[in-house]
Amino acid sequence: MSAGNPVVGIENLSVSFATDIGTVDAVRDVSLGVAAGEVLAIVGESGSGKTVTARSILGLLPETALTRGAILLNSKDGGSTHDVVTLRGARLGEVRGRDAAMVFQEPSTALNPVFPVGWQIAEGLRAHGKYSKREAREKAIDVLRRVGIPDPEHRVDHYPHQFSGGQKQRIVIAQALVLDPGVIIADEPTTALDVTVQAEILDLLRRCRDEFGAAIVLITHNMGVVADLADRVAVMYQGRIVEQADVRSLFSAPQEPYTQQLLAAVPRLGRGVARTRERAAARPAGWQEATPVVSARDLRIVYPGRLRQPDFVAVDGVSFDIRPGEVLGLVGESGSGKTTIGRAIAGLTKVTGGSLQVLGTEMNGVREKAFRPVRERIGFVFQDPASSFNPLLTIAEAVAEPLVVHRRARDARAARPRVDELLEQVQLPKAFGDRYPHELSGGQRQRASLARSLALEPALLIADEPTSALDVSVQARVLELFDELQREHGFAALFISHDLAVVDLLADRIAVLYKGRLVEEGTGAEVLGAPRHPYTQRLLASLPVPHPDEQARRRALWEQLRAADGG
Amino acid sequence: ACGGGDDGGGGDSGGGGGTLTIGTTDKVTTLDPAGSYDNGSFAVMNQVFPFLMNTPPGSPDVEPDIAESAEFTAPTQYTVTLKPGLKWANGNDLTSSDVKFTFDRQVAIADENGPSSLLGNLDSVETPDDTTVVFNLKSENDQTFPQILSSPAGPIVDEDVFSATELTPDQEIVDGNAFHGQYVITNYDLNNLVSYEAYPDYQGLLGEPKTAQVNVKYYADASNLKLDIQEGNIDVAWRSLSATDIEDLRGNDEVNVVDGPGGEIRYIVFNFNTQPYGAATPEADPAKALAVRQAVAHLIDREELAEQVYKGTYTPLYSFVPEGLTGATEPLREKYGDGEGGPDAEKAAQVLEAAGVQTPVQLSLQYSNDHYGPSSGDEYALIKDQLESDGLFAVDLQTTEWVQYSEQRTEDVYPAYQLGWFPDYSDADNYLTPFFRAENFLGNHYENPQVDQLIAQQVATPDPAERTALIEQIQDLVADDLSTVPYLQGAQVAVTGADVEGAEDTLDPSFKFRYGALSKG
Amino acid sequence: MTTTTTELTGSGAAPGAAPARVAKRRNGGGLGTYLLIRFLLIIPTVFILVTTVFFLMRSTGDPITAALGGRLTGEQLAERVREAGYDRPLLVQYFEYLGNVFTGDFGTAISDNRPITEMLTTFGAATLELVFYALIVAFLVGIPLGRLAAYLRDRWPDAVLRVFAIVCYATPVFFFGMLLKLVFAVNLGWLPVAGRASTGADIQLQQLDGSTGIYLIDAIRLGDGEVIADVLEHAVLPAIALGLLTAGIFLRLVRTNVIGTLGMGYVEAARSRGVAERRLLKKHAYRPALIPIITVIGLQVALLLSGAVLTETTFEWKGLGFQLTEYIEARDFVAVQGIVVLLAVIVAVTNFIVDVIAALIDPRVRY
Amino acid sequence: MSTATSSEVAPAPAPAPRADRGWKTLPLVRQVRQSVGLQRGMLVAGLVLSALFLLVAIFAPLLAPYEYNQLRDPSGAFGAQQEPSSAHWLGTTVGGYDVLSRVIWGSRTALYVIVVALLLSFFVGVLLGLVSGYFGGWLDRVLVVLCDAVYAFPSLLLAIVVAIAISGGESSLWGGIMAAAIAITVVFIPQYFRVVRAETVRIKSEAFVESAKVIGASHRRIMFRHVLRNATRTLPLILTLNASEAVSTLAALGFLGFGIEPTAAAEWGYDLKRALADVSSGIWWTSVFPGLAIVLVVLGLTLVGESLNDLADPRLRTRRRAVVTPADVAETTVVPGGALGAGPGGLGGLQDRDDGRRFAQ
Ligand SMILES: Nc1ncnc2c1ncn2[C@@H]1O[C@H](COP(=O)(O)OP(=O)(O)OP(=O)(O)O)[C@@H](O)[C@H]1O
Ligand SMILES: Nc1ncnc2c1ncn2[C@@H]1O[C@H](COP(=O)(O)OP(=O)(O)OP(=O)(O)O)[C@@H](O)[C@H]1O
Ligand SMILES: [Mg+2]
Ligand SMILES: [Mg+2]
Repeated sequence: MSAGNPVVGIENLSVSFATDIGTVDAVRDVSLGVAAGEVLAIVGESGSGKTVTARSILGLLPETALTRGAILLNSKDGGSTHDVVTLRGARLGEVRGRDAAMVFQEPSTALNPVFPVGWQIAEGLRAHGKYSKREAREKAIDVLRRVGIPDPEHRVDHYPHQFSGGQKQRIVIAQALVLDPGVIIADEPTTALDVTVQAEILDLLRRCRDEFGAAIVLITHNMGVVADLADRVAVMYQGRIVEQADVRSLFSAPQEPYTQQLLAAVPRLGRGVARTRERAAARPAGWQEATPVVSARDLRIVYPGRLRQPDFVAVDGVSFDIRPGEVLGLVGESGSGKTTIGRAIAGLTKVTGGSLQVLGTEMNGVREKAFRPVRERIGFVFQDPASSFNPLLTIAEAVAEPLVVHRRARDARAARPRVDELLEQVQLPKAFGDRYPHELSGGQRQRASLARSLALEPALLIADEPTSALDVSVQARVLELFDELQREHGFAALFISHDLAVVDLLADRIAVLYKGRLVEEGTGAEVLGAPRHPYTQRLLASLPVPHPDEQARRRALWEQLRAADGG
Repeated sequence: ACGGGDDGGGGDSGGGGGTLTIGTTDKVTTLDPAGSYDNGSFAVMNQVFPFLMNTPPGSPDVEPDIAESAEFTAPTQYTVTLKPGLKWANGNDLTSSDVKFTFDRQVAIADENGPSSLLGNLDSVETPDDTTVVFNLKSENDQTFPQILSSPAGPIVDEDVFSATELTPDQEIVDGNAFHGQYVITNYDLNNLVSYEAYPDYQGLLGEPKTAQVNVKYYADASNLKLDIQEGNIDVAWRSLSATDIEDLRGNDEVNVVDGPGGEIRYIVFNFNTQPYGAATPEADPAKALAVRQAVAHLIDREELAEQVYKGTYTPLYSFVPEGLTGATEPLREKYGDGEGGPDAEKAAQVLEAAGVQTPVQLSLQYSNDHYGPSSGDEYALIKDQLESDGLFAVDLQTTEWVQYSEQRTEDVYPAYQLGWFPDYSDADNYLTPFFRAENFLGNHYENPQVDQLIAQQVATPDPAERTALIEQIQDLVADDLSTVPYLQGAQVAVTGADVEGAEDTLDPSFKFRYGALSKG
Repeated sequence: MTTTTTELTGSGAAPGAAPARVAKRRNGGGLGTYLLIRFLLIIPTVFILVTTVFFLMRSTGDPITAALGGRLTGEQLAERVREAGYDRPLLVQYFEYLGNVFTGDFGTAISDNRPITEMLTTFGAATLELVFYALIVAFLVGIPLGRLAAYLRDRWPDAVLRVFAIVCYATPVFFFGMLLKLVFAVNLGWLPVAGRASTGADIQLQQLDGSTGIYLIDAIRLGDGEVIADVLEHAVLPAIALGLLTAGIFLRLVRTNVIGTLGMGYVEAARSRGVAERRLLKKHAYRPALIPIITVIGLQVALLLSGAVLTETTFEWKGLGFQLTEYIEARDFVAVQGIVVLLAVIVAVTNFIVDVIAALIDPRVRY
Repeated sequence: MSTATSSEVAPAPAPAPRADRGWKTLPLVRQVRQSVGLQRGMLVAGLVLSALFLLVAIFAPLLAPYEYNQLRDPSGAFGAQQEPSSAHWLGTTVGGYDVLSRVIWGSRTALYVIVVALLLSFFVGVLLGLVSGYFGGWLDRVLVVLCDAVYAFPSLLLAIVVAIAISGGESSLWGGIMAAAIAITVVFIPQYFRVVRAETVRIKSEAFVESAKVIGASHRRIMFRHVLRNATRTLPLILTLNASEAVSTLAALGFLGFGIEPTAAAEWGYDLKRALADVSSGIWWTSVFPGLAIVLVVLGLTLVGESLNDLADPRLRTRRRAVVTPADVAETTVVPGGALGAGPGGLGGLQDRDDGRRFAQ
């Protein structure tokens, strides 16, 4: 624990919510302290109470919340102490922003779309003191410059939609910084951003501490981010803090079984190499020559522009093959065209150029009628398990759909034995078949989704970020299951993810997509071990790894790369 | 015109200095006599245009207005001599040429909203000199022709202002000051506000108006009119106040309710082909058909209709020619019901039984819900009730929009149906020819050669007494046949402020409301 | 009267509606393109309405029979129908009408021979004046109360205000108008019963050179204080009747949208920086809520005109709506058709203008 | 108590869409239970008024002392405009009918019109919206422009025009009801169309529809099995709001003279029109009661509709406050107007979240 006096002291905080289904205890008896200039990370799975804890520091809970305990906020100069829990109205307003400021997860919703950013920054100032219009503007320009917005004199009058996602997050941080708060509470500040942008925001947060002297409460479930930035870590589970330790000891010697489990579940780069080798060895001779299940040549997919807008080329001249039984991992940042390729293979998006052979059918110009029989042999797992099920059908009915559609069964009832079998395969209790999707957890739903996609014993499975909506621990189990099923059924697969570590874990080969072009392709060892394309290099370098020392090294490397880029 | 505010604010009750404000629910179609054939427009024309013939207050019969004399100079020649030196308000001379122009253009324009159909008997107009007009007629001795000259077809217009071939816009007429009547129009806002000023050079039958300035405000909603007269915002309320309002105002000391006879009648038409036992029905039997009509005539309680539905704003009608017109009798009063105007179910039952008609008689009765005012529904609900209450009839009451109604009634769709009539001029013939001649506008297949012949005869009978006798005889005959069953006659009701006089002078069977008769004390 | 509640459903969706449109616009290129396309959209809208109205109205028969059927014999009638060309095939008549409409000729009323386009100037001004007064009432009542309700959300004043809003549009204008007249004009005698001005003032206004038809403007030009007062007195009750109807909708609209934006991340973010609640409401939540509010208010024009028909009828406010009911009563379907189409054009154009305003207010579109 | 007990259990199961928890999950019951405080008060008030309306409409023959077109009883004619008395509790109308009976029977007419109008517009609108939204293309574009045009049109005027077109025939009871109902239908179809189409377009891009497509399900199967039922969830609230609108449109039509004749049925708008003239003569009972009936029914239905709307919209829904024991009061944090949106970790189940998306951004 660092020496400085605590800027935040949370004592025996409990928060419960009144809901339709009774009282929910979100936070139970939490005590925490944050020292000046310290970065405290709060980690834990979804729903463990991280956000609620963070929000209660600013008294930002809804009326349905009942808060007990004490939250003592010290002003930065140490001049005053307030118990936020008892503060009301204007007094609460005084503390907010001045003693503690918040950075939100979604920069696009945290900015008011109809006011210029400079005005929004000035609003915070105005709430805490007298500033003339000019002074406020100067301060806004100044802080914008310091968070790295180029040309701030000019940009200060722009509206949020005129900035990129990363820039918006910088502006949100600037809004917090301009008040010079004792502590900045950042609730998953990078989750909505690409890895490469994430690295820059993390860098900025570090500067917040170093240059502005603000303590930071960082909420995240990305262990890499924790390793990158945090001094101390608190692990939450079911509303309680189960472990608190400084970052090195936590990663090297986790005490609690839950923490150990959590760390173990985090996918790490390089783990897949051995597995890939083993699988490659197990392949029969002549496998290389087998007709590919999917074969793309100069694939080009264009989204037509509307109203005299130019067309948008989402995928541009991409060529690759997926052979029977092979898993191809597809990575790339948001908007690079991963999903588009997956959808094109499944016949959901029209191919506009080049050639795409799927199970022997040319997709360029294919007719739905001609493709329908092929669909029987393709499975698809969607990213969001919550929305990929019709909320009005039971799991069993949903899993039976492919069987009924392809006349393997007369109706959902008749398909039930096969459905039960499938559920068993994905390790779900049979009884879950009678539940509705919303009565399952995310992980369970994704299992059911796997079951559905396997119902017809497909030769090809397309998985579009099947785990990105899941907690690490849940993700680990779903990935494991995927691997198992793939071995068992031997289907070929296109595995899409933005997480290199996840792809590495499963894929035989990895393809890196950048702005619609395939920039690199090869085995995990080739792509991750010796990236050739600068984008892959940058991507790798910006990926924080869940190990503080290792991450410190990588950060140095990243800074080098960036300096080189800049120069 | 900034000198306003004579008695400021909202309560400008007509203002002093001989100004009278009249409110009405009438509507003006257009000022041009060739383009309108309705009460609202005619009411304006009566104040501002000259007529060759006109009705003096208190009488239904016509006398020369701006003419010195008017008479048949030959069986098909009607000659009118104008008074000399007549001038339009704009200074133009009013001569026989204007008269010829007027009638020629009526016929030439023949606007669908216009009254040109009234001039069917007019062959040509000649003007031997500036003050003499000769109308050449098609049929001989047409006794209705003088009446027609006082009808909506009769207002004389200024040939220098009006167009010969098409309707002249109101504003042009007003701007051209093409008036010659008791009044001229000084301000004209269609269906909102019209201001009149006495015309000093008017030398006609009606004389000098009693009030120099008159404003007429147009209302769409009778209840607003009622509220304004009640609040004293206007001096006279004229036409179409609801029965309820009038009854309420009768009890109000600050206003006078003045009644006069009205020319509007309501009647049930029987289609001789399709009514029960009609000629085109399977069980056709003229005797039974007549019995059904008679039973209806016996059963209708006109008193109740007039009182309950119309609160006395309509009065019971026992004839085909309404009360007040020369020649009107009440044959239906004696012939049907209890002989005193009331219904008689007993007699109705007897008639039916005597003719061997099975009761209850299935009668389809049709009315229009949108043409004869909002009370038609109540009116016919009550008639249905009256016919049914003694078990003699089972009435299938139906209503139809006017558009369809007016088509279907002549297509023999309705066995019995509602109609109303407002006269074109106040002559008994206007209640006979259109209805009971062989080819009539009812198209109900009623034919009685004797009646047909008598009607033709009376039109051409110059001697008034002789003619009246004929008219009485016709009414008696039709009352036996019951081609229609008339039951209500509209009353003219004006409501005036307590200090307004003269309304009773103009509520006469001419059905012309003359502002000049009113004065404010 | 009739669109009332569905607009409200619409208002629920409204906060979404505007951004969705914005997104479309941004794909669609610059503001100019958007406005052009938006403007061109008026044409099919009007075209569809003209067509619908034409065929609906004509499905009953020809207007001449409608207006004059009772007075003429079958032959005379047929003659006149033939003269007016109503016996030709419907499609021929339709194309002729279409052609006329697009050259700005909406026909001529049968019952009083007035060109419909002329009514736009004579009665349009009155309707405009009434709508203007009503909007003032609606804005003065609806918007502050809506904000208040949002601010006091879920407390009793909010409930009272919401019930008030619902009662405002649950009460038929004609019923409400009647009650107003009864109380203020008859029982208390404070205000005139109906009409746009009393006789004396009316005459003065009419004789004013180049009168605009908008009485307030004319009265001011006349410079007579009493006339101005008289005109305003006459406007009070109709403005309240129509205004409150609309105010109820505005209230609800503002409340919903402000509550919606109050829950948005950026308001929360501003709150987290210590911005006072009042300011959050007044600035941070209100401004963004304004865009959907304006868009939906644009749709209210249609409702407002429906309401105006009933209000004008109740108060004898001689505007387009009043005239419309008059012609309906006279079964003058040429005039009805003309006015309805005219109103449709007005609505289409107003909606366009409102959309342009909304687009101009929204910085996402402006830049 | 469902706060994650294990990481694989859903955080807060929302109530199931089907009645697998018995009567408590029936549509309106569920909402009543869901609502709290004033919101519940308003919903319940609306439900009571609406139920009253329904009951009166259904049992009109039992409740009404006379027929709607009865002018006399054995003791003679009622007489017109009689003041309220023991024989006629609410007096008689200008036409000589019993006001109370007409008000009661009027509810039945209103109900008929509501039912017919809603059925017609519901089926046509939903079907068109579904097909149009699902298939898109030029038909969709045409329909959208068409419906937008009709939607932007003053609905009363449209209803008038349609009423003119339809009522050309005889206005018997059903003729009149159909005329009014169809007039209202024409106005409503675009509303259902818009809502269902928007929903369909949204749902069409939902993963579960795509997954059905990937499976190879036919368009019909996707449309009816997957899209339709999900697209119609907001319709109950539109239905109630439209029901109230139908009542006011019917009244307005009646007021303008497109009503149903008094001998065919009792209709409030018509009665009100006829009673307007009475008011200025101090006869208040003929107008006040039908007027009140309209106001109360519209009020009741609107209250229900708006409450449903608010409950379906997470931004507008009031939630139960934390259970506060007296000792806790001092410690409660209340942020005026503060609300955590139902974010991913929030309490909203899938259902609420979807609605949230629809109503929010
Ligand atoms: N407004 C609310 N009403 C009711 N329950 C709530 C509310 N907000 C949060 N909760 C509940 O409190 C618990 C903790 O939620 P919290 O948002 O703090 O989790 P988290 O750790 O931030 O999760 P995530 O990683 O998904 O953001 C959850 O069970 C959640 O359902
Ligand atoms: N229907 C569409 N119409 C137009 N453009 C689209 C459409 N779908 C996607 N795009 C664009 O195509 C590009 C590629 O999209 P895609 O969804 O394939 O990206 P992705 O790599 O899957 O991204 P993410 O990681 O965010 O899922 C993006 O810029 C996106 O905006
Ligand atoms: Mg969280
Ligand atoms: Mg994607």
